[in-house]
Amino acid sequence: MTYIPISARERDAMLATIGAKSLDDLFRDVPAAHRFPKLDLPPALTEMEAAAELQDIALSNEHTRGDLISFLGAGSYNHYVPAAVDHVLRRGEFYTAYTPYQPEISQGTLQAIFEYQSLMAALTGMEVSNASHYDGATAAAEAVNMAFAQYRGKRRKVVISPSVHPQYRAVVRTYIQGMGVEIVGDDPQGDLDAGPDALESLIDDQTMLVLVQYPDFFGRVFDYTKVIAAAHSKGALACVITNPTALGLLKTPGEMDADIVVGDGQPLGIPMWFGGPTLGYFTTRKSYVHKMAGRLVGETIDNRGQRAYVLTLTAREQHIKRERATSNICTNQGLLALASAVYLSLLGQKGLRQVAELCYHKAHYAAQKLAAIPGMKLCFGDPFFHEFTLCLGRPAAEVNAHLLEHGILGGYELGQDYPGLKEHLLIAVTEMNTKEEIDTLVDALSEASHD
Amino acid sequence: MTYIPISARERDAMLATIGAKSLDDLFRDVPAAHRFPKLDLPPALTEMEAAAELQDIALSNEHTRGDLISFLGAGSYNHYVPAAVDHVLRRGEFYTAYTPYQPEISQGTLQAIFEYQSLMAALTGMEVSNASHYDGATAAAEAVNMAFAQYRGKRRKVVISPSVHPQYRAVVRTYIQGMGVEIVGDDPQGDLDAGPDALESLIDDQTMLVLVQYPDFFGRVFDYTKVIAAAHSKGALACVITNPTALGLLKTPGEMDADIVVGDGQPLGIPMWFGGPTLGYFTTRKSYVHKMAGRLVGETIDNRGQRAYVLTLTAREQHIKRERATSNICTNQGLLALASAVYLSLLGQKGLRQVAELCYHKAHYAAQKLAAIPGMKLCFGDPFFHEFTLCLGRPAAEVNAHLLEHGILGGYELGQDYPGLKEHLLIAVTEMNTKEEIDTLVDALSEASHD
Amino acid sequence: MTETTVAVSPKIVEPTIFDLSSTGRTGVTFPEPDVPLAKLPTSLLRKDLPLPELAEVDVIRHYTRLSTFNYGVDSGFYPLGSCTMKYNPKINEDTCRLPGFLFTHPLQPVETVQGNLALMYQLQEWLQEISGFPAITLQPAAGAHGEFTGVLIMRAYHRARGDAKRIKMLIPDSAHGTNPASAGMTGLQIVQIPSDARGNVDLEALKAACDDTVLGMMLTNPNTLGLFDEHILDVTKIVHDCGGLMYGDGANLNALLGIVRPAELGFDIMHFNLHKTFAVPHGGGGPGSGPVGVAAHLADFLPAPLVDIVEEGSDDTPPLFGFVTPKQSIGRMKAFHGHFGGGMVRAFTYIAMHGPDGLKDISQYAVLNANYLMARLRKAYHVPFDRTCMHEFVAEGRFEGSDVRALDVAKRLMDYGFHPPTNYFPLIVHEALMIEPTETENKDTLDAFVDALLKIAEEAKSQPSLLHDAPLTTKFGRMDEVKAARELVLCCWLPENGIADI
Amino acid sequence: MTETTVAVSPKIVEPTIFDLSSTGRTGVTFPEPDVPLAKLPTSLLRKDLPLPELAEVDVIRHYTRLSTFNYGVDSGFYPLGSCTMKYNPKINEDTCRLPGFLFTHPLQPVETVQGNLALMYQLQEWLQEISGFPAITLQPAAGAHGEFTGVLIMRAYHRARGDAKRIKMLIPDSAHGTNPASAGMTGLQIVQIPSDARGNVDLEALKAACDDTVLGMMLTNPNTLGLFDEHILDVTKIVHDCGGLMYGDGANLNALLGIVRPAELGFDIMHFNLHKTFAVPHGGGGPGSGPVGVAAHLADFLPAPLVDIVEEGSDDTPPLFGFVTPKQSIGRMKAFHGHFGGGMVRAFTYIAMHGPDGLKDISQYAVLNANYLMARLRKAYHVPFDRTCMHEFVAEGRFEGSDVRALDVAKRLMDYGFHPPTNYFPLIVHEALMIEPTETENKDTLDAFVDALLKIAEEAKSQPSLLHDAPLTTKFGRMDEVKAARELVLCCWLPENGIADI
Ligand SMILES: Cc1ncc(COP(=O)(O)O)c(C=O)c1O
Ligand SMILES: Cc1ncc(COP(=O)(O)O)c(C=O)c1O
Repeated sequence: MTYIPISARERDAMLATIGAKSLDDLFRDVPAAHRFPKLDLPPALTEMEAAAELQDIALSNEHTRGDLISFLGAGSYNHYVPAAVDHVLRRGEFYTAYTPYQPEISQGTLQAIFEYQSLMAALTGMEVSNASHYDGATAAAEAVNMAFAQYRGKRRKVVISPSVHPQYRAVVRTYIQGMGVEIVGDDPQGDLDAGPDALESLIDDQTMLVLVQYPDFFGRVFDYTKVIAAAHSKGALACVITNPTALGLLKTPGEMDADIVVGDGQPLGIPMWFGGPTLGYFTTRKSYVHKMAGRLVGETIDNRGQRAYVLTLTAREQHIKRERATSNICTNQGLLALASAVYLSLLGQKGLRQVAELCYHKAHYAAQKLAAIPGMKLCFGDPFFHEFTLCLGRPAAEVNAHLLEHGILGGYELGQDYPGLKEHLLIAVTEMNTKEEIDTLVDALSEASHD
Repeated sequence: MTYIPISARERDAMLATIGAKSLDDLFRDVPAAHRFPKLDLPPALTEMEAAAELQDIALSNEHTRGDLISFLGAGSYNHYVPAAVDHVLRRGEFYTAYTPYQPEISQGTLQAIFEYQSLMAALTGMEVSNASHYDGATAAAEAVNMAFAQYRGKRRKVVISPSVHPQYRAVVRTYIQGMGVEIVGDDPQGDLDAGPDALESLIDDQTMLVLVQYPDFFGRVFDYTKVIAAAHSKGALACVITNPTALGLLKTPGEMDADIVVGDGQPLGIPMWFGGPTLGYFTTRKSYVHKMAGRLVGETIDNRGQRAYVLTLTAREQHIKRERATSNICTNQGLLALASAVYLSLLGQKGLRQVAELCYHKAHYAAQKLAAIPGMKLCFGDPFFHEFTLCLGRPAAEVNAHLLEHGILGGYELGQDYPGLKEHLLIAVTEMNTKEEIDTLVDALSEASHD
Repeated sequence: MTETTVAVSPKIVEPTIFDLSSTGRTGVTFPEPDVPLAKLPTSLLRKDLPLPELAEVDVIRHYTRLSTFNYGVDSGFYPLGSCTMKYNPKINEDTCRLPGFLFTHPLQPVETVQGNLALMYQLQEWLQEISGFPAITLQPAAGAHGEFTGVLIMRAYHRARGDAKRIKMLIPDSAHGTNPASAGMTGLQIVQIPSDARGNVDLEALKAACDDTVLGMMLTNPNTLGLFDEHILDVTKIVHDCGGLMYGDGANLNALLGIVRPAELGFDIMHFNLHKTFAVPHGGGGPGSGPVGVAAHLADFLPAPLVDIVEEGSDDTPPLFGFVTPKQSIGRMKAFHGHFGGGMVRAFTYIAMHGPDGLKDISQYAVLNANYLMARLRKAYHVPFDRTCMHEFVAEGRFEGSDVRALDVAKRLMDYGFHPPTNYFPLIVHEALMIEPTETENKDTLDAFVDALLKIAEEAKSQPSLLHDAPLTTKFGRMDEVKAARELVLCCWLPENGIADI
Repeated sequence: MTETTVAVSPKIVEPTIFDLSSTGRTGVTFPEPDVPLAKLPTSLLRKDLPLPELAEVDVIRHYTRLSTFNYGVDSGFYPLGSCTMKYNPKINEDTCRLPGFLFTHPLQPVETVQGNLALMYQLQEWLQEISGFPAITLQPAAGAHGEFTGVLIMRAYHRARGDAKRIKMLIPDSAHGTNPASAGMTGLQIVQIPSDARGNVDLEALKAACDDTVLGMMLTNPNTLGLFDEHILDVTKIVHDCGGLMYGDGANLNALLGIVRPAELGFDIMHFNLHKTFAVPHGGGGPGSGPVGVAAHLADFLPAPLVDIVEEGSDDTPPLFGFVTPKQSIGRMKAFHGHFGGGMVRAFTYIAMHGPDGLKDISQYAVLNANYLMARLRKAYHVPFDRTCMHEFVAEGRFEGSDVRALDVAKRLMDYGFHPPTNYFPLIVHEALMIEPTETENKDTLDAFVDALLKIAEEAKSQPSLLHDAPLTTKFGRMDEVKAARELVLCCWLPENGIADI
């Protein structure tokens, strides 16, 4: 079926007004040899058939709310999303609107983004937030771009911790391809125990940015105050990639004096959805606002004296500045910024702290139980947040296969990114994992350790 | 968790304003001996836990969109509901509003009900519709009440066809308990082949109402013009209980000169939902409008000259007329009337006709295939709409048990209501049943016939 | 010269779905038949099918726009007395739409719907525990339907005892209209019992009315004045003493959760409004759900079927739930099993999330909020029965030396962004404004509402025309109700016209 | 006497979520821990968590109200040129929320997510068939992200050939800002190519710019004037002849479905905007989805990973889908696999429902609607490039002898209930009004829109102040943009203040 509401009679009347004889007539600019190809696609389904087909496809997955017990994290987390979030997102006025270029009839979106910006600033302890990036990884890459712009290309070195998410590091590498920028510090074969101190010696007066993750990819929580100070002392900027759930509990990057905080907003009310769409958040100091990428909403008044909101500092953006824009981003993750605003409004300080603590305690319970299994141990010590690295004493892939037979997604196999960690699983625990589930994992792993 | 947004501090301030010392203080009128019982209920669940618990409960059912192939009808039908219907119902302004007693801020509900009334009138071929009853069965009972009121209790006989839905007949019997009304004609042991002609002899000058069903409970389609004329010739009213999907194809009760048309609106965009809520529709001639039960929306203008809608003829209703009201109904099925309005608007004449024809053709295909199985036959002949009665030549319960093992809900066992039909299944086929499903049923039944 | 009235055609804010129709459009299509076509019964086909034709986009825009003409609990404060317009948690909207609920057929074999039956059984038990009644039917569709069910049970009880002379139902003058209407549907005579100066049942009048022709009494407690009857135990005793049964209208149960069990006050039977007390949304008029609880001596008369355990479980097998029919059942109140999806699932979710303490909190805070509003408003609005109220109270919308009426106050509240309270009910209070805030409103909202009402009370004296003309800021103004009733345009399609062009 | 400016505090139509906060409220609570508590890392805890506190009802009312300040496709006609604001079928909103999609983790073993992978694979194939490109990546998050991907691929291609001297990207003056911005992000020089008098690429200028320093050209076709380049085959040939690659900005693909395959016109690479052509809703700014298709010679450079069949199926076993990495991949464009749930599932549903004929209908009717509007408007609004347009066209919002500007026309349209067209883009048209009706609008709507614009054209002469002051009937009026940029209030919370009280 189509969604075209023009009858044959109306079509003919319209063609007459245009002065065309047929629909085909309208396409005479298209080279005749290539005009009207026959598309080899399956015949149209009606809505009823499409609904059934998509249900079949969805059912042929095994999902994490009933089919499988999941301890997978590594950048996408199984959190509870309160029902009210999606009820807001389903408001047609929100999701069928475009970017709020016409503020008089877009105050819903504009105020919601303004609130999102405020919430993200408050959460990260920073002064300004933009209206979102595609995801945490691209937000990190945009942090590199911003640092590049800040030094007008005069500094070209980025120090990256090896315990930044491997996919984020890969994306940064993709983004800088044409920029002549050098990345140092993130050798996956290097010493992973070293922690942030090891980065300090890499920072020099060519360094434009230091990029660390908090909690890091292995779940560890480091206080980056010192390395950030070291960056500042060399005139470099520091960016902290952060899991926003952790900020319900932990010291903010703002308190550590970070210049930029980025991360993925998925834990804030966005379903895992096989990895996307999520949102990338980006907060910084007010002094960098003109170098910042992405849209910004600012407060103002309308000509009736009403408080209102508009897109502001648009001269940074591609539609004005074109090749000299701070970024090429146009469509962003607006609706998911709304989701995060609703999520944070619903949880508030009490709720977010509760979620963070549940994650923390459950992960620690799991870690302690798992480390007690003969032959297994925690790879790194405390403090960690809701993810930790378990050394299995045998190939992680084997163990995971065993767990899957028990209906368990056992965690992320770190050997995929760190050749030295072939026997290691990155295990994530959230408020969704009951003690019973954790105990099931422990039992299944104990069993595996006996094989 | 609760939804109470008052902090302890606020509570105390409010108590002070009231002049009470504690919350308990407010309940001194409640006899002390019975005050504040301890309720033995499970401890409160959080939203996250409740969501999981309800999902578990729902999963322990086997439903008809994947778990089971269904040929069950008998008053509740598995139709496709276009996605847009529920999207409208989820608008908070619709579903969290009360009955539109304040028309200035209820025009959404009021216009939607006005449209529903118009659609139902158009569909049934009648002049007025009310704003809904609880379901088809209670709407039928209210038709009896209306006839009773019409004759001011001077006629006390209702002629009911035995092929009216057994549960509808039961509800009518419940409703009339205090009214001194006699029901004749619906002996389930009587001759079910006879059809409407058999009713004519029962109609006399004591008869207030003749009640028939279209298509009848066995799926048969009779033209009731003659029996309605017979009723009218004796001064009685005639009410036709109708499946609204059938009216996408079939002659309307209006064309047969019915005085009242009632039925269940479930097929019009309402999920089966284990039987409820659905809606009862009720349409009649304009001349009976003052005797009609339920709410009515009428067109008017507001004091700014705008077309608008209000509840009208409210003097019929309980909140004005109290014990002399046409009915005690107050809360009705408003939101589901909206669902049906949206459903009919979406399908329009083309879509509803399409659904009706699909039901018709598929049911006929199934009937023909099933009747070809040795030992089985159709109990009644053509014309039938989307339900038919299959004589199995062996106990229906046995056959159904066999089908259930094959994941098939085989149809309704008629012996539950008609002692003479212990070997009969009432089989419903809708647009949701593919040819493949029908063939599966045929195969499973052929197999059963060999056992 | 003849006088002619020029009919000015009204301004159309939003066309009807028929106005919007255009030939050839459709909002949804269905697959072509995958089976051979059967012959259609030519003589039985309808001539035309005058339904509107629209694309999905038109339908969505139309109803989206209509929705914005509405005010719901999601729009703001909705203190509609007697209706318990509490906030409807969004999780309920999701749980009731789980496929396992949406797509189960009411006549499936019980083995395949144990989830539904377990939920219904559990809900029956919970309602029993909350109310004190040992047996519950979930079948009734709404409060009034529950009342009718109850009256039929009361009647059946007396008749089963061989007592057919009881033909009167006692009903206080403050009762909701459904009470006499429900009793009237069984042919009973209604005897109206006055209220006393403190808003209680007038005991003397009650005693005088009680004799062996009394089937029973229908009482709302707290009553529609929001007052808990100070002699409730006397009332129920007096009625019982003459052999009558006490019916409780449970519409006001939101004041009593964990406060008192109605059964312990002497009620024999009561309906619940799941769409009030247990947060089932009102849907712009419905659907509701009106389960009925009864004392032990009435259990055999409940409508059929009820959910029960039909095979006890053991350590490793759960019990089997099924349907049973009470011995002397009054019969069936509707087709199938009641408002399962829309009513029971939501109410179940809601009760499960509250637990015993949460339920008590509901009533305590509902009562706190009502008393707080009353305390702040009583200087400006006369409160005829001025004592501690329960979850609602009634004030008068009239002012000395002003011709402003309750209706004007109600309409003016719209200009301040609030839904008005119920007005002109209960009938025993002049210019009644019946205010029920519910427990889900915060103090800021209550204070803003009070401020608006106090402002309006001033306006009533200083600028009464503001109230007479109100509402001024809403999309629609006051309606010509007389025109509606006189012209009786009840649909925009009429058989003789085909699709009307208005 | 000193002059003091009294700051009038602005009227607050709807408070922010911070304004609404009150201590002690919460919208959702979580279970108590079911495990022993671990010691918290004291020195690493945050000092305070300055998030607002609200109940669910407050949050819902707030965002419900905010939503009513918005205009979406569901509200009415939204002819925003270049954005393809077609109607978003509601079924897509349901399919993308199926639990099997919502709750799958991106790193699950491929065996457990064959449904997702099959869907992605199928979508890749469909996009190939539609566009003519033999390889597709679904990873890019939006159009601009696709452009950046494309530019990186073009760069990698030349470098893989050992050709590092190509440092220029040719871009027409009519191009969207993302084109130069995307090229700029890789350090390329932008060479702007003018348009000719008929709105085509100026072939002479193009030839002049082409040499062996040209990486390629980025071209939108139909271009942002809504015009199909009359010499498209010449353009692509000229660029190819100098060794450059042709990048197609697929934002305007809604004109070409079943009309022509861009690959056959000589494009080497192109991004799709699933959020334009394939009805993924725009979400008030996003998310989108910007897959990229490439010709065979570029396939090895696609970002990793792609979905492919990793084990062929047989008669009774389906194939096994998995991820593969192209040999010379430019790397990863984002974490995980692209906008699966919000983008791909919706687009898949949409394409499945249209089929080959339905897709062609989309483009034919999109073009019909645009030409119809143009035909009816061209007398009152100057259309600078006046020839058959594709799915959109550009008119000028200025009138002889009037100081009315395109902006004024745009704002005045709001008073007539329409969303304005895109204005001031493309940059090469003065006072541009870029109008794209899409195929999902009916003739009544188009006619009403024309009537409004014709009325406005009259008003521009007779009552220009109406336009200067517009909009007058909306909830908000024109904005003080200067104040916003000068004062830069970008959030209502600042570290030094805690929660700001504005
Ligand atoms: C006191 C009282 N009793 C009975 C009813 C009737 O309930 P329902 O509308 O559910 O039929 C109401 C409804 O408003 C009521 O307020
Ligand atoms: C012509 C054109 N190119 C590119 C883009 C950028 O696409 P996106 O917003 O998805 O990044 C747009 C978006 O408006 C566009 O109109």
